[in-house]
Amino acid sequence: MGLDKYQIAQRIAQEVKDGYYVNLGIGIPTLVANFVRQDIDVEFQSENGILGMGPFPFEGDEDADLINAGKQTITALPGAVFFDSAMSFSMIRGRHVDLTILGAMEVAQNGDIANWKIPGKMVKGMGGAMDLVASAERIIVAMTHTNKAGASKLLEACTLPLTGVGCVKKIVTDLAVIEVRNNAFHLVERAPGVSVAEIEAATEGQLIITGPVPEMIL
Amino acid sequence: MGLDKYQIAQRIAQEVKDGYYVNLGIGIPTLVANFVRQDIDVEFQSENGILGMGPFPFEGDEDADLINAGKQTITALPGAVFFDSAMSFSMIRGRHVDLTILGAMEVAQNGDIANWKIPGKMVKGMGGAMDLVASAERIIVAMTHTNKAGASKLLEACTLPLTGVGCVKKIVTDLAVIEVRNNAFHLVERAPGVSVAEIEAATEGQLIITGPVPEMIL
Amino acid sequence: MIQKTVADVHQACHGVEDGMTLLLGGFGLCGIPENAIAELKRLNVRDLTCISNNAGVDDFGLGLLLQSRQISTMIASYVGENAEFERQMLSGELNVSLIPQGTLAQRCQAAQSGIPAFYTPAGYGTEVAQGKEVREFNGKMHVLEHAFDADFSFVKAWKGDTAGNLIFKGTARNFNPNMCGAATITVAEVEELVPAGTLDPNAIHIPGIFIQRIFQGAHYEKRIEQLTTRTKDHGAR
Amino acid sequence: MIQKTVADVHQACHGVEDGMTLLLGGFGLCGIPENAIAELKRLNVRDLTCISNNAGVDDFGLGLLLQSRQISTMIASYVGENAEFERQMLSGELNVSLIPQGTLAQRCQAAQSGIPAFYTPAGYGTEVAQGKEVREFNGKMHVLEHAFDADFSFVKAWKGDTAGNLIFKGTARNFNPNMCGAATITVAEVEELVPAGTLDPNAIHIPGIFIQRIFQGAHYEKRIEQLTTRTKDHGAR
Repeated sequence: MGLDKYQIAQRIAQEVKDGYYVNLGIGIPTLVANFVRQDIDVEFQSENGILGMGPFPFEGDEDADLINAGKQTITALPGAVFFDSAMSFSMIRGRHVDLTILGAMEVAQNGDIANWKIPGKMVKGMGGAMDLVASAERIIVAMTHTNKAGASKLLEACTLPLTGVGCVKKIVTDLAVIEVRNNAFHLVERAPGVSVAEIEAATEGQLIITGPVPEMIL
Repeated sequence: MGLDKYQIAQRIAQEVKDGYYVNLGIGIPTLVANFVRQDIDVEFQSENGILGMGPFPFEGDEDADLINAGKQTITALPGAVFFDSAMSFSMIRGRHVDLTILGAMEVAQNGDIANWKIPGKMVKGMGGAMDLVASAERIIVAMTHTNKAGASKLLEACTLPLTGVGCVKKIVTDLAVIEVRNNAFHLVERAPGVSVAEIEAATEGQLIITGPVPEMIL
Repeated sequence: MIQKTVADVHQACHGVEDGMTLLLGGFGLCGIPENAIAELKRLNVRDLTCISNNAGVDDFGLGLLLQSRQISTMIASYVGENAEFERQMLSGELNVSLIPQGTLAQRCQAAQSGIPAFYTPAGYGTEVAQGKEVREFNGKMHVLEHAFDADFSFVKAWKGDTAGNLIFKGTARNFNPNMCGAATITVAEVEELVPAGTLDPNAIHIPGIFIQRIFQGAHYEKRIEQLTTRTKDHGAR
Repeated sequence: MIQKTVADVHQACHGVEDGMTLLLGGFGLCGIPENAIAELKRLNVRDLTCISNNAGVDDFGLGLLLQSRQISTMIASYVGENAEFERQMLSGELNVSLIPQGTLAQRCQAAQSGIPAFYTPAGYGTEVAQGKEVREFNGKMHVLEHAFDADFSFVKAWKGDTAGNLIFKGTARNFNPNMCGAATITVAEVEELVPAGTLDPNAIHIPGIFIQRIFQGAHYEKRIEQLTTRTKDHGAR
């Protein structure tokens, strides 16, 4: 019942259009690269300084000077380019990156996102997330609909410290595709076999349902 | 009587120390490069994007892609480097350039400088002068002591639109070397054969004379 | 790789309209987008606001658009020797805004970087600061300056690839890299266009993400404004 | 050319004192100034404020200085997996300031460029903006951020020349170029030091004017933090 993380990535990959420069966050977003159609031109940006990021290297080909923002060894595709951190965030802050896909702990119905800090727990830092969410025109959140305790992560208002305000436009969870607008969650698609009632039950914030909700096509 | 422009440049060249990065303005300042001691290491920056600027090219060696800020064809010395305009002004604004030498129409006893605009006349623009004077720690002005009409260019207050405020520390004219501090001109050296009285007569602003004033050694 | 190649200068300039604001690279006549300027003249788009360090000479560079009175406002740091420019400025036909060269570069850079405004010491206490917010930082006064907001940016590079990656040459680099991505659409013209994957990824000055259209210029005159040479026996440093 | 070469890492670190603020290049363990960090450990300078994107791992990178409790304040965007860091942070021994990565980069860039402050949208509406001036530009809220003010900057490049000109390699470039000239003294360590005039003047990432001291590191471990590979038959894009 509901999508696994690969299926979430697979559904998000449908949002990646020809000609997009895309920044992928750590976790499920990283998996999206595997599912993007091969017949369109897309370039992946990693904020530590590469555009045209390729797959992981074959064993023995790894290069300590070639990593992604998750510190994993990667490869560079033909036509790739390296640059410094200030230029990297010029791409992000200057809205040259077309699509940002990242994980979240909570999203609010006004588009607020919290994904970096849980009070009382060890904080790792926001990395580039605050720059990404404050700047990107298209932000897709990839996450499970509820947390491990079963509580909704789609809230009327975030309870955790914010990463950005009013910035999330679309959410893809294990249960549904949701658009965020007019201070409400709008149910666009449901995962195969998941009922609208289940999604309603798992959504704490205001959920708008208009007409029949189609199943995702994966 | 008084120095010619080559001698002004020759005297200023004595202010250029080993290890200095130097920006030379158009006119007399450009001549300074010819008189810098050959046994010290100095690099000339031109704000259009070169560090390690060399002399003019030999006839036939000129390159349209290699000019200085005066739009003259130049050469690049071994170890030179090219960069964009933003980085060029990072060097200037960030105080990485050690010495700026430029011309002026007027300097005031508080260090104000006017060198870009005469009301009612065609204005060419300030180019990089405002950035240079607002940022440089060491600024030397190269100019004649009086204008063509015989009026002093060392004033109590500038009458022309300013290029920068309180920034000039030293002036080398055809008549004298002057330091600017404590809201006054301080006479440091006089040109060979020029009397203190002549300098006083040619200086409209407050001129401080302490003890005997040595002649320049050229 | 995402492809940025357009067939020619005509396609590259598609969408430029009367009244638009344009950024144009180059310093003097060095590194100017010659082919785009020629096309803008052919298109006869008018009432342009042109932001460029200089305004060309009478019969080359932006001087060509001044001749045909296509420019209504010029934003530059130094306008040099240009008789037609002077005539239009003094007659009031041409609106001229002169700004410090470093501020010009940084306002481009800010537009590229999504930095709406920054403080610079340049121009404090001068007429350049009139009407602008000033503020003290570290005991020194600064002026608040804003990112440019332009419709098109026209830049010229030495080599470029089909993905829009650019390499500049010598001092023809100047404002060109700073203007990439500083307008809604950036058009790059290059002397040599190569397939993506040909250029060293470590030696690219401007990544293709900042470029919307790239083409190889049909011809480059690369005129020299001030030819200066020395004789063999003159040892100027 | 002005010579920037120093004999070794010992001379390169001369003048680093207790209580100083240091900028250190690198992203994770990629492109970190390994030799300078080792020397700082040997020098046992204490009460340091370190500004770096990350804080190393327990036994490498800045983790080495955390082990010996030489760092009192850490300014970073992401501190990753580092047990000793976590212990010192939770016990209150270590002061930690987490800031957005792009803001970190731009505050370095601003220090290099003599821009005392700038506006960025990053962090608006979050605790990062607390106590800071916020302002609307173009209908969007921004936060005022300031240039860093550091004593030493330690960067690592691939190749450098005796005039201090630097070329970086791959993603080991990261924050290194932005930190050059962003402190009173910038120390560059390189894998290969060549005579001035050897490097292509068109391909230099950072001109020597931003560097005060340069040396060739005696040894580079270049440890990989997350070794990830694929098998021949797995076609991950």
